[in-house]
Amino acid sequence: MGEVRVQAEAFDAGAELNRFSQTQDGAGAVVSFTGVVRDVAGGLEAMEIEHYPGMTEKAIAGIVEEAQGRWPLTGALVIHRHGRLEPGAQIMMVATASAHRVAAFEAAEFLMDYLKSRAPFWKKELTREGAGWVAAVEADEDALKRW
Amino acid sequence: MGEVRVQAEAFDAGAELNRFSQTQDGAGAVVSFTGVVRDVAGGLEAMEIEHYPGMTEKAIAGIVEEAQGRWPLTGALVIHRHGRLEPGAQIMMVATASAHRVAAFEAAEFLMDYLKSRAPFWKKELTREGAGWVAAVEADEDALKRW
Amino acid sequence: MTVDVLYFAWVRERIGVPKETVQTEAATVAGLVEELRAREPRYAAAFEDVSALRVALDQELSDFDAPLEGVREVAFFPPMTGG
Amino acid sequence: MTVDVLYFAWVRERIGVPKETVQTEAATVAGLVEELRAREPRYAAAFEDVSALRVALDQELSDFDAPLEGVREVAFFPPMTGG
Repeated sequence: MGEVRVQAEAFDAGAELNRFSQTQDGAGAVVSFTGVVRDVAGGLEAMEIEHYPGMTEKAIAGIVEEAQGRWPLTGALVIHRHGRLEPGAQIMMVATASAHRVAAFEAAEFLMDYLKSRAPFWKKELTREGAGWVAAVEADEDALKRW
Repeated sequence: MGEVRVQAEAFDAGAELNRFSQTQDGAGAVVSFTGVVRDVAGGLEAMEIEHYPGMTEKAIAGIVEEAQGRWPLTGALVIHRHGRLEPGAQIMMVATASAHRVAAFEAAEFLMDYLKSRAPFWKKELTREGAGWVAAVEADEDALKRW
Repeated sequence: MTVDVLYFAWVRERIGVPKETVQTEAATVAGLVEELRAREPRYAAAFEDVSALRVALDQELSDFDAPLEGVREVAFFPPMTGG
Repeated sequence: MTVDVLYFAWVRERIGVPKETVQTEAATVAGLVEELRAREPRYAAAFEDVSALRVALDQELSDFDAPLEGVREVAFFPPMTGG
């Protein structure tokens, strides 16, 4: 019911959404989220995403299982890339499906909030001026209190 | 920035999501919602969706404009079908994009809540036993109070 | 004055036509509803409980107290069920 | 006892290796951190402020008070920034 993929390769969000939707019997609502590399300050050459092989898959599977316990989902999908990504590239996506829209929306937001702060990924920004690790944002940690 | 389509024809949610995402400069977050015809009680042969040509497009455009005023969106897309739809068919989709995930999620939920109760569509269920109009649900009207 | 009156969903089914042109002296939507109700039983049936109905004037949601002056198109329908 | 110690992100960069095997007598994660800090300045730099760090034991998030007994893999890293 839950599918987790951690990969260096690009993915096709639209194709993944269609494939996911087609397997969700009884779902009336499908929600997707796609995260994209943004060049916030200007001058970003690439984002490098490091992760903890082995733990990453387990941590995400645990978050997906938690979501499935909280909401009556027909399924959930998480794809997260690692390695070097250029501005505009898709970093990750989440899809959730449920009989009703509120459950699908809430579960997708829950997955995103937990992936931000509880899945072992670290982002490094490579700019013309040098490289720097992206600091965790307090608002992302605070977002977990909602659930 | 806002695109609204009211149509009888089926649409390809994945292809629409990809096309939409590719035009969202500066977006770090893209959220989509797809609504699917569910055979809740069993025996549903088709759903017939009636609408108010002319008003429908204007009402949805007004809802999209309201969302764009409330959240800093790079864009929003609404597709809504009318006519005869079989169980499993996609009725409608919404996509929103923004720099940040919270804005994209909230705007998508706002659009869905308003489309449910403020866009002039009416659903009729055709079953083996006969046909009946789907009644508006109080919870859907209540959902608007959140915004 | 003359207005186009549109009906949707079960209101349309009860009245039996999707659209008609109506000659009215009513000052408000509520007045127009009274005139229609008095016509025939199928109108009385459709407008039996206006709290179950919604109205749009020239394709904008409105209410039953609204004045009719200058309005070209009036639509009656049950609460919407989109999405 | 012997544990594999993994470092990620800037912790890895400060210490200079992604992984090493460490011989330790420490009873807790905090004890292990003390031993590492005492080794060399690069460790002292990486572990300067443990409130800025997170720890996983055998690939499960844990905390610095946790006992090390039976643990095979300890990982130190900054707060995660996924999504």
